[in-house]
Amino acid sequence: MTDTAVGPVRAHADGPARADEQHPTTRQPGMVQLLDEHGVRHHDPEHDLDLTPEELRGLYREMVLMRRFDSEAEALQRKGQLGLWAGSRGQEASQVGAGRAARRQDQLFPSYRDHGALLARGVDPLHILSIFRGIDHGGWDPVEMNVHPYTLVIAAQMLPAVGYGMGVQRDGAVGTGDPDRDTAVVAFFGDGATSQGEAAEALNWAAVFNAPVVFFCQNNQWAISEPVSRQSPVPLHRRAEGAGMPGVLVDGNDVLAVLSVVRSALDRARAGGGPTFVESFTFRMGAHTTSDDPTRYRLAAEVDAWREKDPIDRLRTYLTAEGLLDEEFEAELAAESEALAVRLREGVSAMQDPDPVSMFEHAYAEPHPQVTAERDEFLAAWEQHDADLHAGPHGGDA
Amino acid sequence: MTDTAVGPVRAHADGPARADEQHPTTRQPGMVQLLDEHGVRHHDPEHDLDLTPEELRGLYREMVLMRRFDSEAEALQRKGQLGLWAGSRGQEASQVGAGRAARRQDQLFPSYRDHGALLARGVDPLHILSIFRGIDHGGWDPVEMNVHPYTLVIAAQMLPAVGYGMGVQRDGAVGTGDPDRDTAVVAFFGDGATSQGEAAEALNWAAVFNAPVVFFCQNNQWAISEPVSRQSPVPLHRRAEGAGMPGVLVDGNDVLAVLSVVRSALDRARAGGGPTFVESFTFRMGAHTTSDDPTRYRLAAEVDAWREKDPIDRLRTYLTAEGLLDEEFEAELAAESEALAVRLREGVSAMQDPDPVSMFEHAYAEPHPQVTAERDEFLAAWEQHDADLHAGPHGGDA
Amino acid sequence: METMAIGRAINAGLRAAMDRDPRVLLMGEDIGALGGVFRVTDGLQKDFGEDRVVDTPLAEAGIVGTAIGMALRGFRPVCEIQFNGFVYPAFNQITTQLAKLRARSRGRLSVPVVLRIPSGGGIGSVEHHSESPEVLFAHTAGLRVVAPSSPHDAYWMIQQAIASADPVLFLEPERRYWQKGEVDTELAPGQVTPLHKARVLRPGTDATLVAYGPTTKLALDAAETAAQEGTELEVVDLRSISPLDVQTVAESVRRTGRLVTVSEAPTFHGPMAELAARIQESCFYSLEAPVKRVGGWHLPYPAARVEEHYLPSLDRVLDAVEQSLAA
Amino acid sequence: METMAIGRAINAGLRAAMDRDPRVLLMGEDIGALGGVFRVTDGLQKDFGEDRVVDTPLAEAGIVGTAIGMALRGFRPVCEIQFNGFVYPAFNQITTQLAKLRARSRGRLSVPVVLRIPSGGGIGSVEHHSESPEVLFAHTAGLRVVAPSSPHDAYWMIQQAIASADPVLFLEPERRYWQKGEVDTELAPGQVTPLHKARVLRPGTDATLVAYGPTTKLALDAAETAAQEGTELEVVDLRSISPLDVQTVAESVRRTGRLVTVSEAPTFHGPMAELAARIQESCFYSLEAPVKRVGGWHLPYPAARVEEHYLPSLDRVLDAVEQSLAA
Ligand SMILES: Cc1ncc(C[n+]2csc(CCOP(=O)(O)OP(=O)(O)O)c2C)c(N)n1
Ligand SMILES: Cc1ncc(C[n+]2csc(CCOP(=O)(O)OP(=O)(O)O)c2C)c(N)n1
Ligand SMILES: [Mg+2]
Ligand SMILES: [Mg+2]
Repeated sequence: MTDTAVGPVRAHADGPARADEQHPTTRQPGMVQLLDEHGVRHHDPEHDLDLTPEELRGLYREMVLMRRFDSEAEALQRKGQLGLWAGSRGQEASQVGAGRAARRQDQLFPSYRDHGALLARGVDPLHILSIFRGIDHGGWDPVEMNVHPYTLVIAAQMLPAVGYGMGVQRDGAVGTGDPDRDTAVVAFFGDGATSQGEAAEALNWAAVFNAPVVFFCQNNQWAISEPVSRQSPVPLHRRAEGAGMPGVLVDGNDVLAVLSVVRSALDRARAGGGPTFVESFTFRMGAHTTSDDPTRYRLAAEVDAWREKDPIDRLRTYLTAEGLLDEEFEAELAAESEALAVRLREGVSAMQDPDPVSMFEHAYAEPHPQVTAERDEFLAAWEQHDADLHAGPHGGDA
Repeated sequence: MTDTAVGPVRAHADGPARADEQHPTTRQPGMVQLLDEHGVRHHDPEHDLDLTPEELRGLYREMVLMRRFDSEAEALQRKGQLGLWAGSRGQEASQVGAGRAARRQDQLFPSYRDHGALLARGVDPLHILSIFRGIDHGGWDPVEMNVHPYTLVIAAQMLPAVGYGMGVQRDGAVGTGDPDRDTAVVAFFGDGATSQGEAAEALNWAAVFNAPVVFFCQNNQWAISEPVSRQSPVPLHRRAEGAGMPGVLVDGNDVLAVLSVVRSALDRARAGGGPTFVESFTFRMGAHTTSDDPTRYRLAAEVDAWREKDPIDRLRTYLTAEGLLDEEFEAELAAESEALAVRLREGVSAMQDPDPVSMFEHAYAEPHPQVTAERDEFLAAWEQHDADLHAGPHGGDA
Repeated sequence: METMAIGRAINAGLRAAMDRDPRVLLMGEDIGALGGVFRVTDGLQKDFGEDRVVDTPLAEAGIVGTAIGMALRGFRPVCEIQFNGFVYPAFNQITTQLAKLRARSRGRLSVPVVLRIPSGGGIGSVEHHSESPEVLFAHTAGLRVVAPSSPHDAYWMIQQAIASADPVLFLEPERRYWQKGEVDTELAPGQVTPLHKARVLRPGTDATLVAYGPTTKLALDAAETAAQEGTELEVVDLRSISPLDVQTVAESVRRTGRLVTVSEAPTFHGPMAELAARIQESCFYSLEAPVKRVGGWHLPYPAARVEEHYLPSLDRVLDAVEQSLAA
Repeated sequence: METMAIGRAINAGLRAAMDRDPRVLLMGEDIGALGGVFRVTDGLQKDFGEDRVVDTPLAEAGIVGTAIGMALRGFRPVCEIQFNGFVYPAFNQITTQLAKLRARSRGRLSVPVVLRIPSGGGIGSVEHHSESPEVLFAHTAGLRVVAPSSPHDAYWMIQQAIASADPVLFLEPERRYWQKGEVDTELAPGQVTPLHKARVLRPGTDATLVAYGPTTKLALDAAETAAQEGTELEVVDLRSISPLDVQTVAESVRRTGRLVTVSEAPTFHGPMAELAARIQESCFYSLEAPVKRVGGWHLPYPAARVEEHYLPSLDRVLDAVEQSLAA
């Protein structure tokens, strides 16, 4: 794969050479990159993609809104409106790129931090926040949206993702050539997840059955406090070799590269070409969650270095240099961000706690006498203590 | 790695070229082989090894005895003296080679078919047969013999093997240069086992912690009724790449090659060089166990083709051609085999069923009141029904 | 009416379900050409093809995990776990995904997966082949756990399990696979006993014996023996561990005043503990003796040559009955 | 006497054990620099080094499996499972290897591994962080299962668990990590309550309340409230789920005639079923009311905003006591 700044793409004022010396980690041999951290566009015949100005601005807009969503959620957590927040700052290019690459019929199996991919699919952001408020485990309809519920058990969504793909095969929805029928699956997971035995089984099953699955690994360098070196002595995309499928390393802070790589992998899967492993090399800029304290285990310098590679900044630089962003667009986007923030704040504070008795509704599809009995017991006590509230002796919890 | 029939090693009368046409599967590119199926010795500077006539005869003897052990056990099962037998015919070179490669202090974690490795270590064969008679789960002392109990849960011995290696590291018994102190671990497993998530975890942990472990995978082409193609689309030794350790493919019917490859891998591990994955390419000549019926799922032709590659035959051919086997040796070995068979038959029929109450002894090291109470209940009933046997109304099981 | 062994009846039930619904498929190790180690899927791959009878890689988490995914895509996978002791690699998928997906999605997702597990001992096997782990699943909300004890039930219950919108653990009594009995394959849906209903197999007045799966025959044998000594035991086949049909058992106990339970599963923290706890509550004033439980000991299942001393025996059951009657 | 929170007391107990025995080591995710998500291992890697406080890859089977191997080599590993809901990937190693190696080797192998698991809910967490899976382990022969409820017990019981030659599941009450209390760190070995002995925390005459781990405080609160209404409840802290100290509970029940149990673990097929089954047997003639159980519902643990309705509450405990007294 070649990788040079040529053709219609202007060399950036700073010049890539000098920049590479400053930030040696960005460019890796074999890493697909179309837009470097200085906003310089690079050509790669194998992975290049042609986007209209509209599409480029669309990606930019989505990343900006995703970041605003994230910071607003973090603020809501700080104000006690959410119980917890798993931030996605720094991973905008990865998530928006992968989310945009998927077609509407492609089934997404996200982890718990893949907000950008869900927003790209059109999931209502409030349906994500309800999880972190403790209302439910995801407000969206997984069938309608083709988005599986967030999975918190590390790697546990991967085998179901493969099975879904095996189902797609049995439905004859692979390799027909009909772009609206052929269907693929994206399994989202992190660097830490690659250590789980189930992750290895998922890769193997997909390879054995040639299932239409793209394994999208966001290597954000950390699994809570553990650096990726604790998960693997070799680059993660090399796991693909052992499993017998192509492995691609992509600059996860470059939305163009991610979009291109994931799109190709999905096309291949839909055409019946089988699974691909994509390692999206990125960084978790914030804490693991709002419960985490990263000062205990990582240096500010590392975060600072990655700030230089910010996915949004580089796209803005590029679009600006190309004359594709104007003040009007920026102003509109700022207003849209504000509106989103207001909607999130209002939406969250308007959220109703679920009716307690609803917890009894969905454990089983068909009646389970013990659950029914417990529900009746619960309801009786509930009514009783509603009455007691006015006259009764005890109330409240321990 | 070069691979030519040259130097002090005579070309076999049949000539390797013609033979290779007949049996194209034996020689694989990248497969270490020192003795081909026609008994022709090949040179391989990287893997060659110098054995004395005594040592060569010793390997031959051990393989012959191992095969006799196996066929005797099978016969004992047929006669109802054993409940089950997991045969090892065809895998003599793999197991004797790996077993001989290990030093006495190296810890073996066998699966359930690795009889040859145990015999090479000096485990009493009757201590293996007691498992299949239903007496115990292995009669040998795992601490004294440095041989873990047979593990029947596929791949479940692999993580403990790695942990043992991590313990060895913490004991400072790696890389000291003292050949009697430095210690490695051999984890034995099959082709089917590579599909288990735990197998992948074991490889990864060993790589991450640089543990002194040799992963010895006997690819005998079948996991019960499933061919290895159902476990993996790529050759098994390539799993090593994904895990970040060297992977070696060796002719598992060539005891010299196995001995050489495993010995080097163990030396490397003991020296602190970390883990190695060895795929020993062999064949399960018999049924999976005596409960199995391979005619349901594989063709006789496949078995016949592999019979041509028999590990014992080829060594006999070579030794004979080299003038290293004489009639006296063969006669002694035949007598030794007979004596072994007699010892096995007598030993098995002399085996005492365990005292039933002994099952209560070892669930816990320290008293567990519920177990104690159950033991007392059992003993009381036992004594009661002993008495009833003479006078009582009911007895026997359902 | 046809006479079949239990293993054969499950095979016939699977075939009927596959004939009826093209989205039913089977997954497992060695279930294709071999027909499974107990031959329960014998002939099905030949007739339904490799896409519907899938020989899988050797990975139980993989089997259950991908079955979940197939169910999400609208299939109804029936997984064979080769032996009871090999279900544990799949535990994470069963517990955190299979059992919970409906609740996690507030009813929007259905995962109608059936896990068939040959269960219990008594066939002289090596380790890990003779265990009775049912309570681990019965305690896990979202799962159903059933255990047929006769060919007729085996034939129908496997079809009911497949038809259920909930995931079902289907425990097959290993040592009874070859036990023969009459199967009425012609019943209309309404005539089949509901999946989770216990069944009184033998009426009696002196004490109630409750069993399921492999111990049901033992309970019947015990009742027969006791009858010869003039004691009339009522035998209830529980058939389901989750949910529990406490009502049927309680009605019996209210009549007999005494309850003895029999399971191969270890007694300690085992499935009959729940039944005992519920019966002592619902029949507090009818019980004339404490509930007695006969089950496996709190030990790893022992070597084959000792298993007869581990498993509930006729002696142990009759002893417990005697103690109950004497109380 | 020192005042400590439960989390801190476990930290101190681990430190004491590591000081005493160089073969004690800790393994788990994020237990090093971070000190664990609950900070229970805070500072230990700094003081004992990376070889004895091992940040592991993200794989629970790996943690338990390699811990078994280290134990076979003579170490005493203490593993942290980050949260209760994440123990399941390790289930195969726990059930088929850890629990059985002693029996399989007829006593020749010892695997003195401790698994620390933050357990139970009540801290407003997202899914999988609030479960009480103890019965799954208690039913598994070869394992011991204990649950401290106070800083003093936490400090000593973790050391006893580490000293035990058997594998021990050590359940830490998540919502009580910050609960403070007095710890007497100066006791001589013989003065420490044996690991598996239940303890009467409050004497009473009208009924016995049994709890463990996180519900012990709830039981004490209930007894306090009941006392204001003139009802004297005896509170027993079980401390151990396997083995069960049935004797201590039975002695209490023989005095009070009534038993109410309280656990966060779901009632159905849960740990208190065994206690109820044993007490109805051993106290058949002393019980004046059926044993009542208060526990989690048979549902996947619900979303945080509903968990207070899932967990046993003071109201539910007092209701059960009232019912028991009225029977
Ligand atoms: C099976 C399991 N074990 C442990 C955890 C606790 N845990 C939550 S997130 C996390 C780190 C995950 O790291 P990674 O896969 O890199 O994803 P990231 O958080 O970086 O997006 C851990 C250990 C879990 N959720 N599931
Ligand atoms: C976890 C687990 N699942 C299933 C089985 C049943 N089983 C026993 S042996 C076997 C095949 C093993 O194949 P392989 O690893 O190639 O070893 P081989 O028997 O060929 O030596 C299977 C599926 C088992 N023992 N353990
Ligand atoms: Mg990460
Ligand atoms: Mg094999």
